[in-house]
Amino acid sequence: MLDVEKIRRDFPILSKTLEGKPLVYLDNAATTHKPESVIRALDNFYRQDNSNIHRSTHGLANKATEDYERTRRHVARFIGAACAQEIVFTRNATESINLVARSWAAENLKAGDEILVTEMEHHANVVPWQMLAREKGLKLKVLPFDDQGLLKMDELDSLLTEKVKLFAFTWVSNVLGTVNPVEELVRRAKARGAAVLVDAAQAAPHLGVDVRKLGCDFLAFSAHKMLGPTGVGVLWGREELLDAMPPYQGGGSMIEDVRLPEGTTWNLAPWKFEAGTPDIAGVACFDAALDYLEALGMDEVHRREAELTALALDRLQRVEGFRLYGTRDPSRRGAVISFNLEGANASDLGQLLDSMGVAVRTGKLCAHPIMRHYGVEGMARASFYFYNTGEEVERFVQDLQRCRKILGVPAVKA
Amino acid sequence: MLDVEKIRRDFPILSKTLEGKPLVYLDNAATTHKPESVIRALDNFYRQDNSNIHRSTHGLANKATEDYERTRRHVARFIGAACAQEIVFTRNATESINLVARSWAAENLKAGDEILVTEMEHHANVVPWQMLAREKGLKLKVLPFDDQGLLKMDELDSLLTEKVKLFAFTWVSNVLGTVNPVEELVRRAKARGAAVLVDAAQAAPHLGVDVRKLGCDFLAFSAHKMLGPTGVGVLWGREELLDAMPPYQGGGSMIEDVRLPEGTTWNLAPWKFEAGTPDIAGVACFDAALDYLEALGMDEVHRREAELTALALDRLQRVEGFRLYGTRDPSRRGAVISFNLEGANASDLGQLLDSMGVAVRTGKLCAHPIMRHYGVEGMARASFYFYNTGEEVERFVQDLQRCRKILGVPAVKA
Amino acid sequence: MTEALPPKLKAMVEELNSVDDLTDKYEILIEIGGRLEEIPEEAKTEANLVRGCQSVVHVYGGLQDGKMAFRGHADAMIVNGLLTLLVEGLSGLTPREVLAVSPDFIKETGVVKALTPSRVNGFYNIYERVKALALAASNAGGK
Amino acid sequence: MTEALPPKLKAMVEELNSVDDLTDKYEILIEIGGRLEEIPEEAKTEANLVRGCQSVVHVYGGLQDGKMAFRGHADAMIVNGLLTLLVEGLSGLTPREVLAVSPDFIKETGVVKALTPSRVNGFYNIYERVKALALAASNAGGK
Ligand SMILES: Cc1ncc(COP(=O)(O)O)c(C=O)c1O
Ligand SMILES: Cc1ncc(COP(=O)(O)O)c(C=O)c1O
Repeated sequence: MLDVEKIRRDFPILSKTLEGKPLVYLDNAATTHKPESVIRALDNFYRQDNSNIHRSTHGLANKATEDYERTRRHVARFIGAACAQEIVFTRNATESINLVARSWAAENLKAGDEILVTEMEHHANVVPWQMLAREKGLKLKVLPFDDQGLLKMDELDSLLTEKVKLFAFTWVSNVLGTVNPVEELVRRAKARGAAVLVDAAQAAPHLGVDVRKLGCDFLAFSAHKMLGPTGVGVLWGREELLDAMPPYQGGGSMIEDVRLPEGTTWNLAPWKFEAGTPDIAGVACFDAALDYLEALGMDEVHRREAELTALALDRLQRVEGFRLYGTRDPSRRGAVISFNLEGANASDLGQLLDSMGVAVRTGKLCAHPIMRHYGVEGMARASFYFYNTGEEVERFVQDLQRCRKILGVPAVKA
Repeated sequence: MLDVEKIRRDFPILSKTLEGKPLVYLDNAATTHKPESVIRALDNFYRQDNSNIHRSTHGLANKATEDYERTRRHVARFIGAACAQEIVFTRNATESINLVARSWAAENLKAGDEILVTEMEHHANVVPWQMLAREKGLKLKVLPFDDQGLLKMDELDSLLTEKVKLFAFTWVSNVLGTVNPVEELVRRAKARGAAVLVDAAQAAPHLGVDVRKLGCDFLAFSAHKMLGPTGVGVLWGREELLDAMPPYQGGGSMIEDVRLPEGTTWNLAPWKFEAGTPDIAGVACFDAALDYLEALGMDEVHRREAELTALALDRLQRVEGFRLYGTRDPSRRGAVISFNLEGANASDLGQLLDSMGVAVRTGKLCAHPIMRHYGVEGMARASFYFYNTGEEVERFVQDLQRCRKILGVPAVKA
Repeated sequence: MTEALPPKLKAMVEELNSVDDLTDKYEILIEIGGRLEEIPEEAKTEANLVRGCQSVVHVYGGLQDGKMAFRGHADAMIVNGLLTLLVEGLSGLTPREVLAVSPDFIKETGVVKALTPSRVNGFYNIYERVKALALAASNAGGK
Repeated sequence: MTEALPPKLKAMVEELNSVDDLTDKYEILIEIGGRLEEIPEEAKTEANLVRGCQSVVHVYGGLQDGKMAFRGHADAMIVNGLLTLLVEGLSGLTPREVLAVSPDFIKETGVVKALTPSRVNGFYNIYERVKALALAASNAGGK
């Protein structure tokens, strides 16, 4: 059992007040807070070890390089990669997906080929494919979900024609909370000969990831959503795929030799994909975030989030006019609850809750197609992490009741 | 006059020891160290203000968004941009250049068009153009430099044919130290109708930048080379160019509307170019770095570096076998001294100096063409920033003399 | 700072400033917005839409007898209150007077923390639209 | 840890460990490297080149009477010393014995801080090459 009070003391920002009220932070799907160990690691890096990497032979550079590469090895272990060379550091999950689009897909897909995504993707897993499709004459196809927020699995096989060269889908939806049947999706796509990219931005922070078990080809996520610093994303790719891919951005470190006007050759993967000075401090200190998660254990993280989610769903059900988007089946959902209150605008809910110290996210949640599916302008979203408490859930629901009253009056009038 | 002892107390790492000896950090062209104010700003950000930006309406998100956008306005003022919308945040100078290559140049240049670079570019300003050239059938042309490390200005006009659509060059060379006549280069290129990108990675940290005075179209630099965090780069572009350019990476924040399977529209510049969660903390805290530089004054920064460089050149000249690459004319060079010692391998110099506590960089310095120009395998490079001292310069030179002795013996034997 | 504000705007701002708690302020804003006259459905055009707000906001207006007359609507109540500050507070002024009003007053009320042109913050975009309308009217001959 | 090392390697490592100062250690490495036999120019081939080192390093070797015989050269003296540790220290062992030597001893000497396959660090790449040579010999029938 996690000692949540002890855990909360590790996160300085959690004892902050918002608008004079104790902060209840329920926007964890947007970004999570950082434990002391990560904050101190950053502080220490700039006080003790700051240096550019990979290039110089002096002691600071060696140390910084080692710190940076240690995180690579750690990430590899964390997600069960075959080796550290399968880990590419990017800015965020978004860039990881763009990298695959511009490097792997631009090289391997040709006009007429198709890419399959789902209707529940975050924009990060839609727009890069749309941009590429427009440029290369590819076709984007969409696997829809039903009103419960579950993928229509029975439509999958007919969509997976032989023209589909890539299936890119999210493991966990950042809006619906749906935990998609990732292994089955991968298996069925691979059976049809499609490559598979898994957007794990909402999965890696919450579930144990084992890329070998998944069987996919690429997997993307962001450090900032799992206790790590902003500026750090991960792309995992199968070694043989990364090796064969052309580089993404050009510049220092990604080359073996540079000749003018031409004749330049590339470094090995993953360095081939890391042009210029990366977010060295961010990557080096992401290590401490992984340490923290491992010390808790991802099973325990998940168990605790499931508890909070169940409590919240139970309480929210009693709020008049509460409308949930996504399944109520606890075994199929993560710690994300998107909702509306009848007659209330989501943005009003967000602002009022904020004024009461409760931080939720509102709007289109970077998923316009989901908004369109339900015919709404926006939603409010509460998302939990292991450091949230049952009392916070209760306060959130109470405050939501208060919002309802405040907004209810003019709503009736109108 | 700068009080250097006071300044040095602002940089915690400068009182570090390396191999038991007080650190003399002369690798500032690779990356600079960070003052307390920047380190504390980062610490404070994660303790107090951490949040995702642009998306939520809660108080933390508002504050983080404001912190992020404040830096944008600050950068705009710092380089004399017409407005904050001309500032795009990237990972580093390298990515800024890649962005222009993939977005502006890929859209505006067609097969047969030419791009002019110089022989003294950092790989960051060569490889993106080579990659694009290969893909689009463009031709890369090269303005050479002479053995003094000065661009052959008399060859410029004949290279600037009407096919040249872009001239991309570095303001200050990271190897030769040359400060190129940026205004003249821009003027002559613009007179021939070419667009101009200035690589200011080694200029913005050391000289006052005024993009309006320069007259160029794009300008790129990195925060980490000017007291800021790693993970933050700047692309300045003329507003009308940025507005007209297609996006670079696809994802959240860079869109206006996303429709499936197509029909997606873009946000305005600069947000159109900032897909996904950026390095929020890094950008927010780069503000403090700019504050620091402004408090010193860029003129004073430059004056002080010139002093250190002059001292170093004077002392180094007396070291037997010292070979300088680049001009001795102090009015045409920055605070970068690349050199070799006859009969010594640069990597030995670097490692020995490191063992004495002196951090310099060695190798090909991300500029293979310059190595080829001089027919050397590598160079050693000492690069200064305003926080270096005359005593450090003296120690560096003394230690270099010691290296010469240590390496001299077997060198003679061989 | 509220000294310099036009009287109707000043009255609303003072109402907001009369309470400290942000929830209370929002309640006042909702009340203020509730007083705003409905606009006809035909006015909810693409041209009148203010981009870059999380909620759907329409604003329009022009000269009437030498004074600006603004109207508008937002589908979120708090934003509608912010909109009312501008629509009601600045209607009846000359274009030049409208242009002279700095948006900074809103920061002091505490209901908007920062004036940045980002999605989060409807106010700035609404303010810019109102200013543009006044500028257009002024260029068209109003003073 | 040095206990388990083969005798020639052990002697050199002990020499390195006999001083504390890194400059002194480098001087010893340079001396050690100075003892390394020159290799013929013809051996400086692309195939014998070790990639990913800042200096130019060539290594080659194979079975001679059931034992590995390594030779090599680096154009930088310190790297040449590191190379000598491996080339001299592991020559005369069976392939299996070579493969049993962990590279960790080098961290204890303090002359190489980290075993990462990056450009900075020639040692790791040289070590990997030596291992590959031993593995090839072992697969070809050596023990
Ligand atoms: C002249 C020049 N351009 C570009 C770069 C690339 O900078 P970064 O690695 O921060 O992208 C550098 C720094 O190494 C440089 O010196
Ligand atoms: C499912 C999903 N994919 C991708 C992303 C993009 O993450 P980032 O903004 O860190 O690139 C997010 C986060 O917003 C997400 O929830």
